[in-house]
Amino acid sequence: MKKNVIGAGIAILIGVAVPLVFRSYWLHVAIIALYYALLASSWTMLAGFSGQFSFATMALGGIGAYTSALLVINVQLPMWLALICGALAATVVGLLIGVLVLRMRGPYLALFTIAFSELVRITLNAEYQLTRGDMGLTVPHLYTTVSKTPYYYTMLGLLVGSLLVMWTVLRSRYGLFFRAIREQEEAAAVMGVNVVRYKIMAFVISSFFAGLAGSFFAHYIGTLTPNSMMEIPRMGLLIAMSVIGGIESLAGAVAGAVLVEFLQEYLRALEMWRFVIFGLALVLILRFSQNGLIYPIYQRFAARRVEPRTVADAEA
Amino acid sequence: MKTFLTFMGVIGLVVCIGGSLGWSQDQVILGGVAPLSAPGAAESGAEMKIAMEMAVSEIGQILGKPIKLQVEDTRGLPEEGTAAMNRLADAGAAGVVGEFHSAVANAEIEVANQRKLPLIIAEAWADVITAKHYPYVFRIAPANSLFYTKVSDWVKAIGAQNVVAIVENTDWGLGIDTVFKETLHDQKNIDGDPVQYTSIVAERTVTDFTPQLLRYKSMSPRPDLVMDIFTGTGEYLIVKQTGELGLAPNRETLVFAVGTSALYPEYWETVGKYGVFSITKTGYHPLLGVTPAIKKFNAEFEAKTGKTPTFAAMEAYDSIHVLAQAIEQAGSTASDAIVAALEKIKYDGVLGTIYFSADKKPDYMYHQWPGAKAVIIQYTAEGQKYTDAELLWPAALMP
Amino acid sequence: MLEVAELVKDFGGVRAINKLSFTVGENELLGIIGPNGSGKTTTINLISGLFKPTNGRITFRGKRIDGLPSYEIARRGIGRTFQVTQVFHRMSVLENMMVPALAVPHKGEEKDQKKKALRILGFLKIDHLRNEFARNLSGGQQKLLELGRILMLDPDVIMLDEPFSGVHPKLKMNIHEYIKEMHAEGRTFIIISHDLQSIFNLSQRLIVLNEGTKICDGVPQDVKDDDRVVEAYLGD
Amino acid sequence: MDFFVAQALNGLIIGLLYALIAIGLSLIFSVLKLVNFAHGECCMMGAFVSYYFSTLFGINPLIAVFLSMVVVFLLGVAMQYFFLRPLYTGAVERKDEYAILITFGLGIFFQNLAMSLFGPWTKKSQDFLSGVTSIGFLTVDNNRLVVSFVAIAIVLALLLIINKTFVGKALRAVSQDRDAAAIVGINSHRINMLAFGVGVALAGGAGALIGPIFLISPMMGILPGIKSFVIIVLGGMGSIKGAIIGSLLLGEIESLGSIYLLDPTRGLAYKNAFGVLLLAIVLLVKPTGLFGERHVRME
Repeated sequence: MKKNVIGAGIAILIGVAVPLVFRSYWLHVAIIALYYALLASSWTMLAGFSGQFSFATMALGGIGAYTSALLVINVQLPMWLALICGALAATVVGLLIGVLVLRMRGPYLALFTIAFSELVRITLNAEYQLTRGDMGLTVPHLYTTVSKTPYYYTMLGLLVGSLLVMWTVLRSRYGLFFRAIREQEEAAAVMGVNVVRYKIMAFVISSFFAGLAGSFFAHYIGTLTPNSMMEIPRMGLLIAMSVIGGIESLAGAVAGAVLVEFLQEYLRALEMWRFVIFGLALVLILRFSQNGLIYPIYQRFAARRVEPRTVADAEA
Repeated sequence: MKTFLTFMGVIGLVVCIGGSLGWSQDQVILGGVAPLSAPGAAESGAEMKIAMEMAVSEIGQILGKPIKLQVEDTRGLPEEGTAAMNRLADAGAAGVVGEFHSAVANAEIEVANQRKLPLIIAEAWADVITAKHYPYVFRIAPANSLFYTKVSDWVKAIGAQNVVAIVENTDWGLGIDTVFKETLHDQKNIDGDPVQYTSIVAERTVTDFTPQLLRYKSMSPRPDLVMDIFTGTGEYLIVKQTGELGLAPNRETLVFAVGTSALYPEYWETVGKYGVFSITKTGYHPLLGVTPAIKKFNAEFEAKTGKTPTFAAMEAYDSIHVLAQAIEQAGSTASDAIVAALEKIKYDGVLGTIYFSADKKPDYMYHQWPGAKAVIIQYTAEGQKYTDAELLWPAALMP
Repeated sequence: MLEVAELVKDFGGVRAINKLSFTVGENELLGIIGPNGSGKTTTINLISGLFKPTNGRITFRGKRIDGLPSYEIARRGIGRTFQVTQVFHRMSVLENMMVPALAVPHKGEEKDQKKKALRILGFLKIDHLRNEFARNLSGGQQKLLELGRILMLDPDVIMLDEPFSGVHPKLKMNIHEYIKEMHAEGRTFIIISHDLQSIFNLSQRLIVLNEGTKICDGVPQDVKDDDRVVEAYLGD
Repeated sequence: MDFFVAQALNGLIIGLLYALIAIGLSLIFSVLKLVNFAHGECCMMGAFVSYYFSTLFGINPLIAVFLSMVVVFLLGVAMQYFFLRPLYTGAVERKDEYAILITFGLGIFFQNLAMSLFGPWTKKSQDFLSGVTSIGFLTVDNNRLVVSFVAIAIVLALLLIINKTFVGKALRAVSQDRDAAAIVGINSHRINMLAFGVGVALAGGAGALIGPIFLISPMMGILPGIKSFVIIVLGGMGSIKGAIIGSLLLGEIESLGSIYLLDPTRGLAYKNAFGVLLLAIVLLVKPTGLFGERHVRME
């Protein structure tokens, strides 16, 4: 517990120091990495902790991005207000999806959310008079400065704040219910847990953060297209990040996102082959190390300090 | 605790390596942007990249320093374009040339303007690119309005009355659609009859156009001309499905593949016999005159790739030369000096004598090369190279 | 206190439960037996709200509970276990215990609940495992955990689905003791089991189901001698 | 009227192609109780394999279709052996989650692999039969006709195998009750492998058949994949009959809907969204689909 706090503190310190070391383009990569870190941790909270495998995270991010961008462009809403509206729009859509499909089990949610992502992508493309579709919507930037440093700190702040909220939720009784539902939905129900309510709650919270990430991204990157933001392969990359990091840990998701995003930049020379590597890493990790690559390493070292008490000992 | 530190440390280290990658100052970096992978038009991007490399190896040195050409893949996506431009700016590029997709170019000019990085757009036609009047943005490719008003003239000149179109929802596609709506619809053709122009907009990933083509087929009178305002796979599919449905090309109806993809060998591989008598456009054709510069470029390009270059390659090639000459004339790699030099430049390239207009009317004319040509051609045999296709317009050039 | 009346459940044309009626009195220890597929587990699933009945009524303390969601039924004081033990695998034993404690509103302070959980774990003699992941427990220990988890609900009615299957004989005796002890505290039990010896020993009253219908209802001795019961089991 | 018939015919042909893909997905679901999220990519693999068979080795394109089905079958068997078999041997926890993620991950892997191996360019497989057939006002491309007949033949053959042969009985037995099937001596691992192989081979065959009609590229699998998801939910998970009817229905809805439901421009733009909307409605009104019985969960 205390260790975690110190660890998180040091991680934040490293995060704060990044702009001192990095030049503009690498700072851009760092910002994008933090953006994915937020998306990945929101997905991890949903999939890893509450066991709901949604493929709509990128689409919800996209909804946040477009809502915020269009509000600023068409209604001249103040940037910060639009940012919140974007996140809220994703939340409302997340709530609707929740009400519509969360009563179902197994692969239904996955099937529905894949289809939903496509629906969002197609709609944003088709309504090009409003969204400019594939042509790219030019979005006003959050800050007037060319420097990336303020964006970096904003994104870092958003990420740290969001992680704190998610962490608090997961530490609370709600987190306990999320995990109980993930483990055994029926058992949780007969133990008095209102399964539908908490499933929807997890979905809604996760959607909010996905939307928040998306709206920030819109005002940072300045150009949005539905195809590149929410195509299915992009969702695949996001899942690869979470899985590589460790699907049951927020810190793992963040580490996975940062690692994959930076690797993707280093391995540019490999062109498309780097995505083959990530794809391969994804399936092999799923197959042989379900808890991801990064988190178990951390856990293995951390576990040394826990007093040895196994079932075998206990029964002796 | 210690482990968490190590763990964060490793990640931090990985991240830091990237931050400290340096560059050497005793060279001139020229940037290139082109779609080299899907969903971009990778055929054109590859061609442009080769042409840029050819130009760089010819020039050898600028201001007595070696040239480093850095070509970035934009994948046909605006965000990737933005990222590519930022990477080039960070790498210290003196200027950037290239781009094929209007939507990507549209994102790139924002970065060019923000980071004061001279950008010569080689092959993106949307009016808006030069219409924003950004001081750092120049263009060699014709603007949509420059060329498609002439296509409208042709349509009227052949006496067409019913023109239908399937349009891709990009700046490029919709820009052409707008030009046709303004200069074709409800206008009188050569016989004095009003022209009717109908268009359907579609997204780039659509593969079955049959229902819409069937609707066109059931129109009365039958359409005279099907405009296929798509690039890439969609362009091929529309020509193919138009043929399969017996809609065009035939005596009553012609099909006009507007996108550049119709100039590549893949066109024939995919549309087969339905491509015979199909119409397309090109910025270069032997009947426009084969100068020694063109002959030399074509020969070198063919020797290198075994393929006939299209005008996208020529534009990319000329763009590098124009940029290099501007840097020489400016005497430095300072961006404002380069822009000033570009505004005064006269360069005899493969495509003609390139210079940039300072007019702001019509608005797309600013920093635009007004001399860009394009012609309408028609294939007459299956598998024909575009250089062997017949010239349809401008009529004056017909032999 | 629990009344089941004219209960019917269909699964896509197949009638699993056919007009089943019975009542369970305060502090009764009722056993339900019957051959495979006779509808025992379905009955429990209907009472605990996991299935919605096609027809019929279930009343608990005079109030209809059929159609209510499972969690609501649990909060009103009906707990159950599963035929295949369903503990929350990747959660510690203590966390397993805390789920019902925190899920039901107005249960009191978290600290007191934790104390209570430890007390129950002590009663079941598995408190030394409180920080283990539930998946690391043996099958028998998981049965005990499931039992303990129900006690956190403070239920008036406890429904046990096959509490003795796959359990070590020694542990089985322990479970017998626990059930008797809890029964002595005033709780009502409904037990389903294939282990006829155990159930004849424990129950005060037995219901026999066959093909979704009640064929016998009475004290264990009577049931044992009933021809229909013998026939149902032999015909299986 | 003519116009309507032409549209309906087009929808029927498209529907038959959908059926080929969706039946495979449904078969896999009914036996293995999992949704193969890499199904569209198996379709894409089939298309590329038959393309290279017919262009590099000059094999007749129709034969190449069957060869590609064999290759994709083997690929499916390998996928099932390395990645899915652990689900049934108890080596993997959280089966539902694993099944979703691993198949989705394999799909992403295949997409990127194809992009790297084959390049992003659009290719066209050789025509089965070039030219068009005209009957009165109807003009249909011969490729589409051939493909329809081949699709019908494959579907009928599959139905025959499932209903009449021992293998079919074994498949059905495992799909109904894995444990009971094991008791009567059916090796359920082998049946899993067979069902998965055949399921993806059908998708591969569909991809190979699409080749000359809609052209092939590494990303071509995404849309057919999503459509087959829509279809199996629409028809009822695991129901072969439901998959066939759902496919024909979706083909018609897309073809007629894009013409009659919306103005022409929107019609084309939203064509790929019709299926998804249909899915949402079905989930709301009858979550088990047209012919499905109840929700199935692994474990």
